Amino acid sequence: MSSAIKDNSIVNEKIIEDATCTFCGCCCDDITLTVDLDKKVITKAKDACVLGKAWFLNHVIEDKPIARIDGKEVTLDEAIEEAAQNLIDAKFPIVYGLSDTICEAQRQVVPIVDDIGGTIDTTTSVCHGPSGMAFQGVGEPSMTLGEVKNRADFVMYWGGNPAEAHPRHFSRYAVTPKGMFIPNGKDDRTVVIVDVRQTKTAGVADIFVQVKPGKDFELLWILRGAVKGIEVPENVEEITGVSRELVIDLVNKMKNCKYGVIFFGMGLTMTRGRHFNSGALMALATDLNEFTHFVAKPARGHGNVTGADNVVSWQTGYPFGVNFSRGYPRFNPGEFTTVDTLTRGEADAAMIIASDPVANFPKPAIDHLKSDKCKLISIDTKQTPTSEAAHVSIQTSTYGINTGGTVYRMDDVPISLRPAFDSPFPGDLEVLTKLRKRVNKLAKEKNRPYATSKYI
Amino acid sequence: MKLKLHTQPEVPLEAESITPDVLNKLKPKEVEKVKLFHGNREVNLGDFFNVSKSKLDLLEVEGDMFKIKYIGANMSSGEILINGNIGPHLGSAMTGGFIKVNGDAGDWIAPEMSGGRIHITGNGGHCIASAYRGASTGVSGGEIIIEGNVKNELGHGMSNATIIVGGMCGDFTGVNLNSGTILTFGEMGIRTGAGMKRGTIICMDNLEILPTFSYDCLYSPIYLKLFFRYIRDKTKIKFDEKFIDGKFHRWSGDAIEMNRGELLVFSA
Amino acid sequence: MNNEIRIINGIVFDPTNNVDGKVCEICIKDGKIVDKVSSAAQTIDAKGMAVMPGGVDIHCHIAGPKVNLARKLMPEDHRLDPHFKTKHTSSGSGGIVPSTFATGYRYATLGYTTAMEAAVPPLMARHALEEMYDTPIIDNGFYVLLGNNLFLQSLIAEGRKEEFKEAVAWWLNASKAYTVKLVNPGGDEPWKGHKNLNVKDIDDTSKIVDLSPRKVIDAFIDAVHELGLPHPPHIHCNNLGHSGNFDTTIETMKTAGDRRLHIAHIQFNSYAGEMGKSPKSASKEITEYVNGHKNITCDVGQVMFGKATFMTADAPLTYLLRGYKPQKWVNADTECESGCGILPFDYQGMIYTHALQWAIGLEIFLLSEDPWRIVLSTDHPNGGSFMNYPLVIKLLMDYEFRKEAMKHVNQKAMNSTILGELKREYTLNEICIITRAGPAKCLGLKDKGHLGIGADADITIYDILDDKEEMFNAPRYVMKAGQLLISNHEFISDYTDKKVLRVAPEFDKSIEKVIKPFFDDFYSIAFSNYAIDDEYLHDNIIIEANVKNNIYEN
Amino acid sequence: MLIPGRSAKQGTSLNKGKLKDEYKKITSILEVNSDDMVRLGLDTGDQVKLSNEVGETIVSVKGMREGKLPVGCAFIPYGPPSSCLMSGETCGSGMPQSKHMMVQIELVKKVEKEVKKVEPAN
Repeated sequence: MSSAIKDNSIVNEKIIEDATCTFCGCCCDDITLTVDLDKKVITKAKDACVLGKAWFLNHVIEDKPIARIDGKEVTLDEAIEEAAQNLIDAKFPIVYGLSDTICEAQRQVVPIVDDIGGTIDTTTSVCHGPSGMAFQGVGEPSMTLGEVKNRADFVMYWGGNPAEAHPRHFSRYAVTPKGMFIPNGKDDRTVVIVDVRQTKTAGVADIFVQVKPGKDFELLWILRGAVKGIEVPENVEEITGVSRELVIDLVNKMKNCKYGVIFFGMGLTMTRGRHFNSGALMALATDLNEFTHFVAKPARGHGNVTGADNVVSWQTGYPFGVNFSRGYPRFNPGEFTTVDTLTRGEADAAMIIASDPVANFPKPAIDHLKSDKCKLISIDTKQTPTSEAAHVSIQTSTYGINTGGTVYRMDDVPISLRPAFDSPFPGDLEVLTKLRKRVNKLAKEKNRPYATSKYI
Repeated sequence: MKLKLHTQPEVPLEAESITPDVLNKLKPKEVEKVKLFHGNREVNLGDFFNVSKSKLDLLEVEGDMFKIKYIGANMSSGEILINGNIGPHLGSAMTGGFIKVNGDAGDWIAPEMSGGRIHITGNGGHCIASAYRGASTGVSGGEIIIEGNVKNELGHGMSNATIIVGGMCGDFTGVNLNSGTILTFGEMGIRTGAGMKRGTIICMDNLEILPTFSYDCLYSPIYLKLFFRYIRDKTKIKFDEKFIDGKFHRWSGDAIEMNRGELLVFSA
Repeated sequence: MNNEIRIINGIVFDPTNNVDGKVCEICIKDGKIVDKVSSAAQTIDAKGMAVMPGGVDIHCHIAGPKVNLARKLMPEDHRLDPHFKTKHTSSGSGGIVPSTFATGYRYATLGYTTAMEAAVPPLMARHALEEMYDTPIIDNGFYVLLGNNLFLQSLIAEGRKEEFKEAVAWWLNASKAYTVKLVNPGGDEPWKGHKNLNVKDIDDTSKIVDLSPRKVIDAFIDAVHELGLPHPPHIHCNNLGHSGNFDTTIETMKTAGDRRLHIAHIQFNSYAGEMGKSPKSASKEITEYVNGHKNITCDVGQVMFGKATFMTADAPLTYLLRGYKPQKWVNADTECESGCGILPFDYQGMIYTHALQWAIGLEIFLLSEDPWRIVLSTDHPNGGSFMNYPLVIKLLMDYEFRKEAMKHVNQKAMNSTILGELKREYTLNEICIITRAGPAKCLGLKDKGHLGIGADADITIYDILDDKEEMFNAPRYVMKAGQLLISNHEFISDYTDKKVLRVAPEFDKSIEKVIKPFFDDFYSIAFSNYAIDDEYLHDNIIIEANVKNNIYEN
Repeated sequence: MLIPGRSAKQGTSLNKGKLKDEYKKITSILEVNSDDMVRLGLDTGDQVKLSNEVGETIVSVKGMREGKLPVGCAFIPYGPPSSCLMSGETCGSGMPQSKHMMVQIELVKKVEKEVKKVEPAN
């Protein structure tokens, strides 16, 4: 930054300490932001990682309409009215996304879906949804990240690449920091990375375990067996690509540490086996509690996807993929999750909040979203392929930069945001509250959906 | 009674009322007024089906019904004959009776079934006879025959039921099996019987066995001879006569659980 | 809109004001009970019905991180018990851990209008508050877990008494809590840091504990006493659930001296016998002490047969119980503050221990002499759902029914108790005390639990029926803050302006300088982001700290 | 076998806007094991066609040092090209199989001139 600008902005510069970066699930809340209030940009984001810097410093107020219907500019109220009508008219609407917004906004959405008798699904379903399902099957010993910093002398990453996806995970929580019972930081910890690829993350490892692609489950199963005292099979290297000595060594290290932790990523949930992979890992961590204190935690991705999970859980009882078409919440991944309902061409309206399925979803799902069988409504902070394809598109301000609120870190710790500067665009909370009121009124008028005394 | 699909639903149609327990008591005119759920709207059965008298003394349903869910739910007796493909949750929580499908079936066939029989001549989807998410037991009785192929998680958490598959299976067949028997003629996916406690999984083809299973012996279980004859008499599954007197490798597992389950793999 | 209501002809139970089943008129205006209303007031004819204040649950687990983990854990349970949408109310899931909407509505359908969440780690207080906003109708507050807070323990160990008191006050303010909750004090460190061990005794001096639990308990009782909070520390004693733990419980109560103390779910702390072996009932010993000491209040934590879920900050206990039946289990450690264990459970009448627990709870109810100091609870969902309250009431009010129920459970357990000999039957007035007036008084809530002038118009009207379970299961009218919500057993409107109850004891700002360095070193979030801003709260009521009110007056 | 995943570059470019060129470019670089590069006769910068039963897409390849990726595996940052190949089948889980997809690699265009070699990530 040139000094001339600096001099100019002395009056209008604002320093925000302990701001929270909402880009990834780490939600680092120790960022010091320097804001140029005249230009409405963040000029410095001290302590932020490369992703965080990109998140803060690239944020500019774009000159674009707040609301559009079929590409034509309209008022916000007109757009909300159209969206409400579309949703209330739909027989099988779906609301998807929610991970990149505050909990206060997320809390408005479940009542909307309750009123329209639709389905609500969050980006969890294509992220750690299988871990959620595994959690329902086997439970999970877990912890907050501070416990890892203070106690963990054995840290394992499985099928994740935090060096690129959660850059400060090592330095802030899990590897290098000194903690209460870890006075020497990394020297006091054993760091193990299990992955099929030798990623950037692997460089941090004391032990790098390169497992054959698609053999995570088998390796986990062998480890579980070994923990329970079953002989490690002779052909373990043939099966998993990991030598027998290494497996035995790992099991010993795991059983004898004082406080062990495993973080796991999409390498487990997105590959063949899905929820059983993460389930096997959670079960391994559970088994190890027989010998020592052992915990596991999924390394969650987007800013507030954990919050979305929590909000949907407390309001409906289920974490994602919840359907209300019979007047009460039902849960069945594979049946009510977005990818499935879109791929099968079932949804006749889709409201996408702070997410971009048109860029990320499987092709058949994208085709249905773009087709005229499905009314597409987009509420997002940025222009994305989804917002461009949408029938109703509403642009909102960005959480954590323009609006405050609550987000949940990947370990379920709630954190309040400190916005940097305001935006001409309305917040998600404002838009969704208006929509909720409108939809509620319409639903009462139309007496919908039918609550039924039967259930299946 | 015969129901014939005349209009294809646009969104999933939930038809738990299409079961002999509900319809057999009613006259055709009343049947047309039976409520179904088309997405979030209540509709009449007549909006989608033509109702007529059937020559047979059973409930006949005809059409391509891959979007229709929950037919035969909570069924306790009687018989349903389905001509055409059928959607998810067929025979959900049924306690008795018989459902025959001449066609393919969707996912989640017979979850929480505790009795009765389901016979599908075509293929099946995922999670057949599987426990709903979070539950440790799914099916607790009954018999399911699928002549074609099925996908993943067949018999997840099943206790006490028999499943026969004529074709191939997906991954995780019999995962967390509590008890009961699964017999498949085709190839199985990976990780069969992971976490099984008790029960039997019988396979006629190559099988990738998890490292936590241990080999016991090669033998020829007598009950299998009876079982194969039963299958030959009851179904159209074509199989090699040599299975009947064949020898099987017996593996026990899953050692991580109770190690009381068995995998029987055909040898010769 | 006319906001005046007059209830006529009702048989009023208002133990706080010494009204025991008298027919009189209740007038309501602007959400409060008043002496008279205009003639335009809506009239409710409660002829032949019992009019009581809205119920107050002093100890349940209905909001916060562990509750939500349990919700996520059990889709199979929600599936079997959906909560339907109505024109006025939202849908939700029921089961043993209902979703927030369902929790609020279901409490209301039992006639409860206030419920206190019993354990929230301060780091997660925002989460609990958010869930409370989404729990309709009932007013809530929560107790904040400080008993295993490492920083506070270090202050106790170093004898920094004044700073400790200030720090407790700071934490209560930072988390917006109602009082202090101690759960198995001293037990977290052995669990997390010593390979899943636990403290064995209130005076445990083994190497795994730096500070004996007794010192922690004493320090907190002292601090809360000094701060004059409306409710004393709420304690979940050491050794909970173990045979022979009644000694620990009595020692804990003795630690309080004549200062106030609330023993949570005391049933779980009233076992005789040898540790590790089958328990026996110690209800006599426990009630004897409680009866003789007016400074002690307790809630029962009655066990009811059927589904339950353990959710407690006492993590070693849940792990121990998992040993009996391996199944899905959740452990959640909160840095520097707390542990947590969650385990679905099933109480079965035919199992000796379960039947005994059921009997011990009832014995405690029946042996206790002062209904004002014993509160009805099931420690929802640890001993069973709050939906069991009507059945508990029937068991207490109907000796014949109780005797019949005893026949259907484990006889060995029944023979080892004195339950069969206890012929006492609770009266409606006593039920009104243990479900409403008593807990409100224990909590120091002056505007709740009674129907005197100036009280909150939280009112329940029941048809008086012979079957008391049926009676308490379905109130005919329920009113919250003067708004009629349930009329003729149906919801006629929703109520979302519910309040959060909390305390705000004064503290010296300079204590933050003492606390901050610990945060910078050992917490994973910034000190400035830890305390909850006042703006974050929506509607809330601060219950004044008052030293004078601190001695329990009967 | 194709493994799409996140990378820091994908993350930063995402912030700049998904409709911008940088994001498009980064999400269409395929990392291939060096042995496989030799076997398939590919050079860094070549354009290749990835295809499977769901769809096809054209991306450019980048060689990776030995040992970084197992033989037979290729990595691509998440983005529109990777989702072209993703099937909608979720096996009753809601999660499409977004990693470990079997794809065919075909050369479509050789690199024309010396492209600036990007250093392999450490």
